[in-house]
Amino acid sequence: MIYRIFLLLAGIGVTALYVWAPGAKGFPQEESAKILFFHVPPAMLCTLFYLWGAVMAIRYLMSKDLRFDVRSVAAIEVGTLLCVLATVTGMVFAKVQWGAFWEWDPRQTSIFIQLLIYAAYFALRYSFPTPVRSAAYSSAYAIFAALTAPFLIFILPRLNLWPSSHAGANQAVVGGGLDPTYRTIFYTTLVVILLCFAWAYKVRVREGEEGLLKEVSDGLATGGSDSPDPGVVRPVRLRDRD
Amino acid sequence: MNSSWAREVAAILGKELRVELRGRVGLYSTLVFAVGAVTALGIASIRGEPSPSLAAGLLWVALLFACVVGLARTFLSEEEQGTADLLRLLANPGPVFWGKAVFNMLLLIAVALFVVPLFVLFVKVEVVAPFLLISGVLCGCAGLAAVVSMCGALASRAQGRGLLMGVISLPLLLPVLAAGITALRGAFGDPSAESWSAVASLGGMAVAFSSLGPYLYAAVWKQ
Amino acid sequence: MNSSWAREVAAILGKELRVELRGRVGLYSTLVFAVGAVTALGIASIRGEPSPSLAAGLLWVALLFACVVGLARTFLSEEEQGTADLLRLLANPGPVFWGKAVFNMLLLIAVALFVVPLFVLFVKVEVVAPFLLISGVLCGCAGLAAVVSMCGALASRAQGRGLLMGVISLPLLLPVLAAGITALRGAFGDPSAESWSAVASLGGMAVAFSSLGPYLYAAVWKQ
Amino acid sequence: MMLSVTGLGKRFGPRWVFRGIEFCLPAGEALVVTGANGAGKSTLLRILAGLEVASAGEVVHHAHLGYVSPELSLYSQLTGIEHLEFARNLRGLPANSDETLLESVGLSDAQNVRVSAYSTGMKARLRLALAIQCEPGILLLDEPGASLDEEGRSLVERVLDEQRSRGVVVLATNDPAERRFGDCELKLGA
Amino acid sequence: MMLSVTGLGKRFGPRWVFRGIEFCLPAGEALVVTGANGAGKSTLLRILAGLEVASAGEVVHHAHLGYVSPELSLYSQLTGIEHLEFARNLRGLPANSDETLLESVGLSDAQNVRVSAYSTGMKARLRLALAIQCEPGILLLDEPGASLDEEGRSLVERVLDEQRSRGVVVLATNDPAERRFGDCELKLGA
Ligand code: HEM
Ligand SMILES: Nc1ncnc2c1ncn2[C@@H]1O[C@H](COP(=O)(O)OP(=O)(O)OP(=O)(O)O)[C@@H](O)[C@H]1O
Ligand SMILES: Nc1ncnc2c1ncn2[C@@H]1O[C@H](COP(=O)(O)OP(=O)(O)OP(=O)(O)O)[C@@H](O)[C@H]1O
Ligand SMILES: [Mg+2]
Ligand SMILES: [Mg+2]
Repeated sequence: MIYRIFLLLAGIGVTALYVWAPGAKGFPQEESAKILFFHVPPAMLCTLFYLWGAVMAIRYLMSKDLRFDVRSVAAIEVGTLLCVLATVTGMVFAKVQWGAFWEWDPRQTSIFIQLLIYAAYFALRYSFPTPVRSAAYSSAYAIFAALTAPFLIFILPRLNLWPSSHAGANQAVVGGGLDPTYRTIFYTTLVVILLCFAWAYKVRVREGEEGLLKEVSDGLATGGSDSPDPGVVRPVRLRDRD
Repeated sequence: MNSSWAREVAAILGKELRVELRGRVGLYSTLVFAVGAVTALGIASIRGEPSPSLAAGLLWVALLFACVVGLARTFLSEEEQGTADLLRLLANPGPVFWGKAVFNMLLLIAVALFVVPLFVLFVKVEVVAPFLLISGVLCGCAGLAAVVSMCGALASRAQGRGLLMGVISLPLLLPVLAAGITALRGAFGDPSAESWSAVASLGGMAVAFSSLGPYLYAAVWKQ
Repeated sequence: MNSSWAREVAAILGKELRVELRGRVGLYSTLVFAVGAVTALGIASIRGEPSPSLAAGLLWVALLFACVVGLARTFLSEEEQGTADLLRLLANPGPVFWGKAVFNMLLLIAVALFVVPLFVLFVKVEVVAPFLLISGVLCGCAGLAAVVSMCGALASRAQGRGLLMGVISLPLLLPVLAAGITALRGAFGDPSAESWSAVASLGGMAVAFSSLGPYLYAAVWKQ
Repeated sequence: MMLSVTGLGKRFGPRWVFRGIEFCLPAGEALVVTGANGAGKSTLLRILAGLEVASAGEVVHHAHLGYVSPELSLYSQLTGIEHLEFARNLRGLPANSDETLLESVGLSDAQNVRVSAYSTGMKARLRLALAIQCEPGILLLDEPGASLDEEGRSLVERVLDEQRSRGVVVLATNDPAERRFGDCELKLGA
Repeated sequence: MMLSVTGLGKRFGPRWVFRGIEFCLPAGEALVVTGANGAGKSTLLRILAGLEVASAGEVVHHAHLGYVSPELSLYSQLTGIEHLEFARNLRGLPANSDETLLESVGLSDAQNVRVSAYSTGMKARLRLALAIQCEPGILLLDEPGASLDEEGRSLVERVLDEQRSRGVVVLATNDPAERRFGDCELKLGA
């Protein structure tokens, strides 16, 4: 409850800041560049959630405890939500600032590849007949997918594959081009968005664990839907040992 | 990486080669696709020679699709023929993964040996840095084969594995594709490309993917 | 083409759809697959916008790719899983060929439905003749699916399958690809292309191959 | 105690195929598993072989395993001798015995024939050869006699006798005649 | 005369598996084919079923065929009832009898389970159902009893009795107990 009130207040606060904040300097269109608050934090956070998903996948594979698998899917679902958010706000941003929705800018490309990689994750996940196998295979995939993240984030943009329009923008934000108030607002939004999505993650995990309990009580806790526990079954001796 | 490990990898590799030599389905389906694609691109680029970077892109697209078409078989057909159980009884996951990944690399390199000269001939690009071309193609093929092997291993026990194989491997191959293109841009005469660092990162990807592969395969081996 | 024939084709087609696209993920997988393929093309052609004719070539390479992925499933996996005997006991070769060819066509058209708009968006070609584009893609898909099905059908029965498939499929594939490229060149704004006659010849090839297919398949059916 | 099983259970979805199975097999003993079609005999053997994961309970042993089942496919493009060579390399056994092994299961004429040209019974013999190649402490036989001729069935009997001197046997069968091979019987689905 | 065979021979490469086989089966008769593993029983039945081409001689009949063999694979992704539906549509039979047919082979519980989850015996039953679905004049049974339980073997016996009133049976077997089903016996490779 307290958590939700906090979220509500924080939301109001951020909206207020967003309305009152001055336009961002260093961008072609300063006023509309305020979408920055909803573009950069999701873009940064989605990788965080994906990595968390991979960590949980590793723990699942080591422990074979389905609760970790639930956490892994939850993190990847939330990460995908953030990734979609970053891509969509980015597209709007790009239309306003650069004049076209899609340019194959390195950042655009890499986030889109990431989105596709995790879209494929869901196709894989729902292609197995049993939950245990599905958990094992999709965990392995999640780890493999996370391994591509460093290449996508750090190496690809540095290969000078394409001329990047993001470079100037990056300079404006990370290189300290923003004035101090702006930076405060920016980091506040970052934290608020993180908390929002952490909450979504928590909800998703709780729901998933309830599902697990139901699945287990189908068989284990209630003794199977179609048979009472027969007790111990032992072989009968056919002949004495000689 | 002791001697028993090497012996097991060799046994798997030998089996794959034998089976392939008797049916040659993998080699020919990869080759037919790659040659078909390159010829189509050759026909398409008769008017107006493509720029170095476009040429690099075309070559990689052909190789990328070809390996998705041909290389998944090593893992998928084991499940389809039902021999996966026999393998699980006899072998360990690490050597199986490596044996098959190495086989895939060899197959892809054989295809590339055929297709790259054909491409250079058909699409009329100029190779200014042959050594760069060769090392770029080799490292790229290794990267592609590593990713496709991993995806084949993951998709092999799923339903609708054929399409799923394409679904999960295409996105994961895209980083390899992007680096591969940069590597070949330099080879085809675009001075602005940082080709050698692209070759290095291709090599890095190949090493990273193929060293993680056995562990992941081991984790799903007996599920 | 009487009613029993249609019923048999429908039975084969239904089985194919069930086996391959069973469950919730079938359509979703097709979508992700298509987006993946187009992204590969987009990345390949980032620098240097491709000419109309190259764009046409790229699009056909992607469609050929989708087709070959489906082909392996429909004909080869019947042999690998050993269910070919059951099919031979129950069915006639004509309907089997048609059912599978139609499945390949449907799969290809489903992929094309996603691929073509995405391609236009991502690769930034200009469509000057939308109707030409649509009819070219449709006829081309039909032709491609017919050729690829025929090759798969022949190859599946051959001993040492691969070689035969390689030898027969290339000469059959290339004309279809060439005509397909010419058709789309016009759609993408190359005035010199005789696109409508290419569309016509694509349609002709589709009809020819898919009416020849059942006879060839019948000839190898019980060897 | 070569093979001990406690509280073993397996379910697919909500349905238990079997549960609460317990036994200890000392060396030299043979256990026969019987039950109607679909009772779970093969599933039990697959769990013992490590091909399937149990839903409850556990299996303890410290021995090499040999496993035979009519559902186990072979590589159709490889010959009999190539199968043994492949398995030998994977298992790290010394190189020599492939021919004698094939001869002992009656396949010496077919050693260079590809498995795709083997008859049902010849495949069953090759599976048997693969299973006993590593001189396993635990031999798991799923319907070993199905589709073998008289001579083949006596071969199975010989293999069983040999195995008793080496370790234990678990034999699942639908053939009433094969019950006599067991020292004790586990009836599933009763 | 339901099924007549004259001078039938089959060779793979230079080696004749069998040759000069002649018989005429009048309606109501059952022929048992016996012989050691690899003698050519299954090959003979495959030729009769039209799955293999004879190297010499010919087969004459004018009837629907039903064929059962442990080597016949099913579609692992389809359920039992989907198999029958698929076969029914291909054979052009009227729509109604799938459930009763499955029940008669004892698979009614598993009718909506995919074949990949069937046990060996359940698959054998489904194959039997597929073979008798079209009420064939000629029923070719290759080791029908292998991996069936007692109840399954009596099912085979019932099917055989029914078939005699409809046409002929050719039964290949390695199980001495199944010889009794035949009115005449063809011993291969002797
Ligand atoms: C479709 C369009 C776009 C997409 C998909 C996109 C994607 C991304 C991604 C993935 C990041 C995260 C980088 C990281 O975590 O290091 C990012 C950061 C950023 N983007 Fe975008 N972007 C788009 C358009 C734009 C536009 C038009 C602008 C402004 C002109 C912009 C400004 C920024 C800034 C300032 C950052 C933060 C810099 C950084 O952390 O490196 N983006 N974008
Ligand atoms: N992968 C699976 N998913 C769901 N159910 C399965 C699976 N594998 C087996 N079963 C079910 O488990 C039961 C036992 O199968 P199993 O193969 O162990 O039987 P069996 O005793 O060996 O029978 P048979 O005598 O026919 O060989 C069957 O009812 C089968 O339907
Ligand atoms: N495709 C083939 N190529 C070459 N030889 C073959 C082929 N198929 C079968 N054979 C050979 O023909 C012989 C007869 O095989 P078949 O399967 O008919 O035997 P069978 O009598 O049914 O034996 P079983 O009792 O083991 O089932 C075997 O020796 C086998 O090696
Ligand atoms: Mg069984
Ligand atoms: Mg036989």
